[in-house]
Amino acid sequence: MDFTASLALIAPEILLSVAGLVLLLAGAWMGDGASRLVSYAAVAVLAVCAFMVAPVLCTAAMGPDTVAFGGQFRADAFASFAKLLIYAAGGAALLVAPAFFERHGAMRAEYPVLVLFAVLGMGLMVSAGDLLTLYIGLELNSLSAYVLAAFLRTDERSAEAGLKYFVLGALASGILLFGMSLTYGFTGTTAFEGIRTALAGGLSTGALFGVIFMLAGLAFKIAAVPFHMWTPDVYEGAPTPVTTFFATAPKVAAVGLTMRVAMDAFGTQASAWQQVIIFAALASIVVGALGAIGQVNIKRLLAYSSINNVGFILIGLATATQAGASAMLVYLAIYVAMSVGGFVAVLMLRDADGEAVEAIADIAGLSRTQPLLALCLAAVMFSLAGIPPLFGFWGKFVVFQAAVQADMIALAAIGIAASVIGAFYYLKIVKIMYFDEPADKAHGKSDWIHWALLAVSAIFISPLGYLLTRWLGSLADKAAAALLFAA
Amino acid sequence: MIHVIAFYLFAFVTIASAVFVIMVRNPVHSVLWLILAFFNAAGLMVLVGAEFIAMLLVIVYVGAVAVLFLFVVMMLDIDFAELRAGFIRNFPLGILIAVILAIELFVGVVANNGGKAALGTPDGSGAAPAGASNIEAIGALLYGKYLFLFETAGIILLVAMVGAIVLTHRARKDTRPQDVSRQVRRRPDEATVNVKPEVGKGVQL
Amino acid sequence: MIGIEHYVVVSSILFVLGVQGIFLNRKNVIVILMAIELILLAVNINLVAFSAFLGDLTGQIFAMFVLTVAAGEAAIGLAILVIYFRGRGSIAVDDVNRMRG
Amino acid sequence: MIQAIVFAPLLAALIAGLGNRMIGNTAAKAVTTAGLFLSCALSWPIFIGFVTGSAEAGVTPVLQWVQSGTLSFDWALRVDALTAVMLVVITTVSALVHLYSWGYMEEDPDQPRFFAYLSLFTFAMLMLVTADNLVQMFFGWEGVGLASYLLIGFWFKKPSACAAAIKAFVVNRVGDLGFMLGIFGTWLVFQTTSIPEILAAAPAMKGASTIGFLGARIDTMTVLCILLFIGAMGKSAQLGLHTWLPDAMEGPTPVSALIHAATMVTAGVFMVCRLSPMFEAAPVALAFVTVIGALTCFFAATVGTCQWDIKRVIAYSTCSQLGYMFFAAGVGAYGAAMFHLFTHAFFKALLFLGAGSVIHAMHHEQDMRYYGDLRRHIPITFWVMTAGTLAITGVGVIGVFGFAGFYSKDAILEAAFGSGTELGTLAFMLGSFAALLTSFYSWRLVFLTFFGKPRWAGSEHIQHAVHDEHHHGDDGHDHGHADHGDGTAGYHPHESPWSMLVPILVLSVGAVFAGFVFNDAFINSESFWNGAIFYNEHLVHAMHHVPLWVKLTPGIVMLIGLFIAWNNYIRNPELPAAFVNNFRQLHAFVYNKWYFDELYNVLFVRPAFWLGRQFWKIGDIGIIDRFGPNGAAWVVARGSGYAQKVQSGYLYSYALIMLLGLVAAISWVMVK
Amino acid sequence: MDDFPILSLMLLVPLVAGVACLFADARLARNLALAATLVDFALGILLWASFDIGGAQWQFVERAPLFAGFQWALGIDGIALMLIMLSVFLMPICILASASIEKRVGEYMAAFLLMEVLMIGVFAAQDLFLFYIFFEAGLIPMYLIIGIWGGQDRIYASYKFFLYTLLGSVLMLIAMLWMVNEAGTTDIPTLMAYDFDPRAQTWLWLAFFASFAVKMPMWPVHTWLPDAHVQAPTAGSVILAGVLLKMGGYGFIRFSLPMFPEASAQFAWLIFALSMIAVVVTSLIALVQHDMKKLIAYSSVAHMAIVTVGLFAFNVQGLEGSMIVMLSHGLVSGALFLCVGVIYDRLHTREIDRYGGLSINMPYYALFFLLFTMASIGLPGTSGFVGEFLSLAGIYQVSSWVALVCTTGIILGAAYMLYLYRRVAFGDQKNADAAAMPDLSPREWLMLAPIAAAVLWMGVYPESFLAPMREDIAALDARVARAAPLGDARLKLSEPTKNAGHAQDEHAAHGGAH
Repeated sequence: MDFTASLALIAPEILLSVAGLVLLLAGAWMGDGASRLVSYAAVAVLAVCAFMVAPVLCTAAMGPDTVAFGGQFRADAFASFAKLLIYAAGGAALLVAPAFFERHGAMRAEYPVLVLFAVLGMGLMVSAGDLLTLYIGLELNSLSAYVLAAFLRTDERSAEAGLKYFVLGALASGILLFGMSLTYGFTGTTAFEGIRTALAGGLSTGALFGVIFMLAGLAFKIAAVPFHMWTPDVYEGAPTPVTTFFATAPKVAAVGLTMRVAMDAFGTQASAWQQVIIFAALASIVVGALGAIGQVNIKRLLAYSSINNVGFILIGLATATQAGASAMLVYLAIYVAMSVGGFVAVLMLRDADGEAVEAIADIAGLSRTQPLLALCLAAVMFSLAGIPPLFGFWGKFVVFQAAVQADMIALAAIGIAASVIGAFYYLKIVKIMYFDEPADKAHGKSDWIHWALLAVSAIFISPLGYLLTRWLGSLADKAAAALLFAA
Repeated sequence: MIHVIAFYLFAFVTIASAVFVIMVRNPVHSVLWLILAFFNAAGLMVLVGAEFIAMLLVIVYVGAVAVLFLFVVMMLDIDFAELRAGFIRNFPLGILIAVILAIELFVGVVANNGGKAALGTPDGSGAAPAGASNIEAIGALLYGKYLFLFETAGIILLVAMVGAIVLTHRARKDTRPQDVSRQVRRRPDEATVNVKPEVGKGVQL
Repeated sequence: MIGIEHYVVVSSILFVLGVQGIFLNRKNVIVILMAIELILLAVNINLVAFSAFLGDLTGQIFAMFVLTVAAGEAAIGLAILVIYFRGRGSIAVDDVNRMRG
Repeated sequence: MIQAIVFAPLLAALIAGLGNRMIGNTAAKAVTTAGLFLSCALSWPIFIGFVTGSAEAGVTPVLQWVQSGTLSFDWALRVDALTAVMLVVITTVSALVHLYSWGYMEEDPDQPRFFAYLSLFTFAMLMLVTADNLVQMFFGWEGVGLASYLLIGFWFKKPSACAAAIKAFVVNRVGDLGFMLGIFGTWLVFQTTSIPEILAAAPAMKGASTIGFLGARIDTMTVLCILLFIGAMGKSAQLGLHTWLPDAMEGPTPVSALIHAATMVTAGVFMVCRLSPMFEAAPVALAFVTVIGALTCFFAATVGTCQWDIKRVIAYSTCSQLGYMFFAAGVGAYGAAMFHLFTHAFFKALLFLGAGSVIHAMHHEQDMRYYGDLRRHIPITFWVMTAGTLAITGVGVIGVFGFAGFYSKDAILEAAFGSGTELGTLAFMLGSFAALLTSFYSWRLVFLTFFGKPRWAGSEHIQHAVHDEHHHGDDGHDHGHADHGDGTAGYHPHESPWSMLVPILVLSVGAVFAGFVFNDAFINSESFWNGAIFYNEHLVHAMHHVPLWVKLTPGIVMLIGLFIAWNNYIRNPELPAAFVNNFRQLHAFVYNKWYFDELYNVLFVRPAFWLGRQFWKIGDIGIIDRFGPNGAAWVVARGSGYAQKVQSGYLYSYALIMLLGLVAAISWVMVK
Repeated sequence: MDDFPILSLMLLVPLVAGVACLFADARLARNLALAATLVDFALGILLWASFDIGGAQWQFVERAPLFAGFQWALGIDGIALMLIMLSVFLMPICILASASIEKRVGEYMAAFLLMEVLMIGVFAAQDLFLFYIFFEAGLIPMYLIIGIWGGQDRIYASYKFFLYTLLGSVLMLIAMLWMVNEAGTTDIPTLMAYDFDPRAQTWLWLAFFASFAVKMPMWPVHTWLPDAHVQAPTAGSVILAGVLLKMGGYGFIRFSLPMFPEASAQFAWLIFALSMIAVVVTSLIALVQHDMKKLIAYSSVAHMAIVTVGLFAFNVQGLEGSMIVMLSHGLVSGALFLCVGVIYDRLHTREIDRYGGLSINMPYYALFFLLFTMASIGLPGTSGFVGEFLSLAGIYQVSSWVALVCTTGIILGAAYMLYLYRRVAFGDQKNADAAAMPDLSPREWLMLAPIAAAVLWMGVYPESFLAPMREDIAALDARVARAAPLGDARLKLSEPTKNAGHAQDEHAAHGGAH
């Protein structure tokens, strides 16, 4: 085993770990007063990491050269694509956090450190080439996430969110682990490649159970129905910057991981899991949409929205084709932008005292009190609903295109018809902001970082985003090709 | 034969204690039943020749985790009398589903192939070197092939530590921690003062 | 003779019991945390048994990692439980429903 | 020249209509009247040209209209003998009516609008008669409909006028439906809408083909001609689609004279004559035309006998006379039909304008029950009305001289008899009986209006007039109480101004001499028509050789009618009341116009509104919206409520659902 | 001229102005919007003037592979040209009609200008997905227009409008994806010549139908229209009735017919049945309305039914007639909504019974209203007639039943429109406030007079409008000829005849659909 080559491949992970440790010490040394500085340093680290992984994607790296530690870790274009999204989302979650936590007097240097470690875990997830890596990465991410959810510890909702997330997450981990143990037993290996080879010859019932248990465990991470129940509660209860983080980075990581597992490890037995995924996809679309209607808390609404969106992403997975994988990645990229935009906008909704405004009724008439913010939020909503010319449409478009190409027309038709239900509650937000009389609640000022983040995501999801389709599409194609290199 | 009896004994006790873990009313008793379950599970592991893991289980779980549980249970000053007994309203459904799951696992994994599980064939990379003990073999793998993951697991523990501290640690105003450097810096002239109290007036401290 | 099937059955039963412990329990959250430990125990039995019967040590390595993580998980879970208790003064599962809908 | 004839009225209408109050009453009146007199002056030479045989049929293209695949039609003005006849009728009557309206509408505040409408109507009518293709004819057809609508509704403050206007338009549209389908069918069959081309090809189609229509296969020409005739029925108020015509009397009287007597309502007759070669190729359709014409003739005459409104009597008379024209056409005597159209235009316009004069004199009272003894107060009107009555009842001596109706009506009855068919004979019989009734109701009108004692006192209009006069005029005199004991209520009718009398007098000349002068040209001369209408030489021959009793019949029945009218209304004025008492049901049936309006109300109008409400409240709101969008919204809301209920907030139910999902997935893959 | 991206410019002008309006104050926004729409109108005239009739089928083609999966491809044929002209013609009028809008003028104008961009885009798009994006995007500004500046029940109406039309369209997207996958191109002209498997056509057709039927709207998916119309502000109704409904018809003519001729023929009966029901039912419903806008909205449904039967008559007359009906309806119903708006601005009610006798105090208004009423009921000489006549002539060749039932529309149309006119313009002046309303202001003259002129122009000399479309309709006709149904009204000679009209009859016997 050539450790030097392997270490070179995990350079971003090493940097993240070292940076995490250094920043932890720095935070401990300098106290909570330096936490803002630590946050920005962490953002810088993420930026550097992004630059480190970007070339991998651009050169469409795949195959043996990208494999480290005998197949446990893969630094290919696919992982790189996902990592870029994760780093970006993580950076956004770091940037918006100080203002929020400082208002609650709870900003501490551990926050950026935990985010960094979570990001590290996610990197491992999307780079996993072995069940062990998968597990370690997942747990690293999860443990950080549990803490982050409960980070606002004086807030009862935050603690409850952490508790629920933890209990259900642990249960999901248990299911996943049980599945992994079965898979290990019935294939004789924990390496994806080995599993793939073993399954190519046929699928024993034990291995099938392993597959299903694992997918169930992963479904929890991506919040697909019926493993979505934690999402609304956790999204609502967790501090909003953390929710921003949860809705974006772990979603990317979990989806990436699921893609790895399903399409690489279990790729030769796609027919065994496709129908389960189809069900989960449609159920997520419908339940996400239904649940969102009638919500009074905007974070909770966005949580259901994320469930809804996961359903669309899973349609790409259900195709089990490279086009489907590419479509999922494009969707993820757009979804991250939409989510960041949405949550940043929510973070910017504050009343005169600086308290967060989360009740949907309180943003009535926002278009008159804060027209620009309302415009951005409306764009996010229409984009989430997938109405052209907003860029959100493109995500749905590529996913359904993949489904149609895979001859899954009924799935596509039902899915897209169900998306109309979803449009209903996005419209509701727009209606409240634009049609109703101002409630005159949300008029807090926001700093430039929020505006900048909002502007970037708003521009990305605006029709201008279509100019990126070629670029985004080719990157996603490269990544998908790398994912299915072995196939 | 001993082997078989031992297996059934360990298995039975493990399962029985697991049932008690979730059934008994007092959490302290639950923890104790959990410890029993762990001991017996360790026994099962010994039976298949994984003595290192078995010991680890006892050390880590019984020595650390279970104690932690006990510690928290007792620290949390729970009024046990107030804990509501009984089960939730969809109890039958839950039981039913659990039974179905158990049956399916049994049928799917075991009974499907005429009582024989069709295990996979390992590639040999994880096989124990000839003659090496369990511990040696594990050590070789852990510090060789799985070094990367081993290191990462360390980070997990770090995160767990940081997390636990960041969540539960609070700067209490009613405690008076020792500040060594302040003690050392202290000079007599700062610490002492001469007063000459007037008669009948008392001293201001 | 005791085959792998026996171990799988034992671990399956343990697993189901662990899961049961989570959703049949409305008394207190600590028991739920213990039920999770049961699930992990089931997994570990599985892994070790498979490892032994396959003649492949990866399973035991895996079990070690599971143990490690389980310890970390327990620490964090209990920490969350503690702050939850501080806020609410209760760890009854029935009370953990401030957020719903 | 023809462009000037047609477009001068349009121009005048635009000036008067758009100028409206800006240019003032006088200017508007002057420009429109001048326009019409110009048209009229230009039309007569054309007509004379055809009478003398010096003019040739010709087409003047104006503008391309529509060209769609093989379907193409342009704006073009066609002039031939048939058109020439119509040109003089239209422009002459119209010009006179314009002039008449100077006086009649003197006090109306909206005169520019009125004259603009009149001129617009004239333009549309001219477009209709000069049409070279069916679509342009349809343009004119609808254009006159529009003008008719506007003029009927001219006094739009009166609800009855508005209702009548809508009724006229909508009932006409029913006919137009047939017309349009007829045009479509004609085009489908002949691949052209050009009238000459169709007429050239039509004879060869006689019985030679079938066409699918409403799922059945029917003889082509029969289908086409009946469809087209349905259009004619609407416009010419034939039985079934006649209900709008009596109501149309809500319009000012000059309008009734021009549109609802002389010109527009004869458009149907014109159309049938114009397309006579087509109809000749469809014997079944002709039979249909004959039957409808004869029935209308009879029906309208019966109703006319019982009406009290002076204009309604004349309106039903018009309807009846149109029936004559149609059955004339139906038996093949197109010349006779056109001749009657021609003469009828003069005497019926005369009668209407005369009636207008009476109404004017009687301060807008139209009920004959409140007339009487007017011959001494408005003598000129009396004399011209008498001339008109003589013309419509067909007074004359064979071979010597007769009033206009004498020639044309006799020709029609002779043709009907001479056609020799059973339907022809039936038409002859009905026509003869209708002639009796015509005589009766026409003389009844004269007697009630101009003879007997004044019965003015009962009229509210007169009361108002008298009251106003008293109020404003001689307050000092002791004329305060209304009852003067002589039935006059103290009212003094005045003869109309000369602007009204001149047109009436001119028309009376036509009513007296038109038949005598043009008899030969219309009936007996193929060269006059010169192919413009189908000329049935055989029939003309037969007409001249009908038995003497047939020729005498119209005269005899006229005398009988005259006698009955005299007996009932001069000699023995109580007789009608006695008659009504004896035959109460028959009278009610006739008096209520055979209950057509009531029938239609029950059959169409009320069901339409009822259905509309049902479709709206039950169909759209109750079913489509309820089960469609609102139903979907309800389902979604229920689903949403359920989803939120499942999201109970309890950890154990979340775990349970996760486990449910897991078990379901496992069960699914196991079963599979 | 050919290289100049005039279509892109026409999209850009309102877009830029729209964005600018967002930041402008009310007065500036109004002027800006008016200027931009006028510029676009001028560009439209330039477009028409330089359109080469009889030249290439697709003109002013622009292609730029900017995006993955589809491209920025614009280009127009005569059909699109006419509809673009309709859009740019109505837009300045809409801006003028918005004088009574006082709340959030900048956003209002921005929404309208965005609407214009999208409308032009729909008609000019040469790429399937570009079309879809424009087609769907129109929902957003219209949703806002109805929802922000609408009437009492605007929320319900805007939701209904949005979700109804969205549900209709999404299935079309799936069909488009399938088509592109199958044919390997997103280029509309190429797809128009691509022969899909007839069995697949069935599903594709139904998916497109779902979208266009809602947009049209056809019975029974029309119920969003009355609500949307009633609640929308005047200019919104104008655009909705004038242009948005035409997108459905345009869709049929651009997609359903040429791309799926066999399926179109197969489903013609469905179209006919729904259209016949629509003509009768919605006309009857219009008869009993108390709300002016609702009445006109229902009349739109009936008129659109004439369009659909004409389109599926599979002959030149039907197609050209439908196009003219669409153009005419765009003008006339737009004008009628403006007429409603004129008096709504004065009295703030659409209740018919609140008016009456307007001919007395508003004679010119009554004149315009009369003209548009007559055009609406298809009086010859107005635009309404030409289209209706051609469509019905077209359908008569296919089925006399359908022709008969649809022609009853002219009776019912006359009934409800005249009934409306009577209640508004005729009768006595029942209410003092209605009687005190002043006649048209110069601004309102500017709105109504151009439409009146266009209506008459189209009625008297429709050649101007038919000529640019002729070649395209002929091409479409040739394309669908292979599936054209044999009409039930066709002529059958009973005997081999001796007459001279033989050749002509033979010709006619083939249904005349050439």
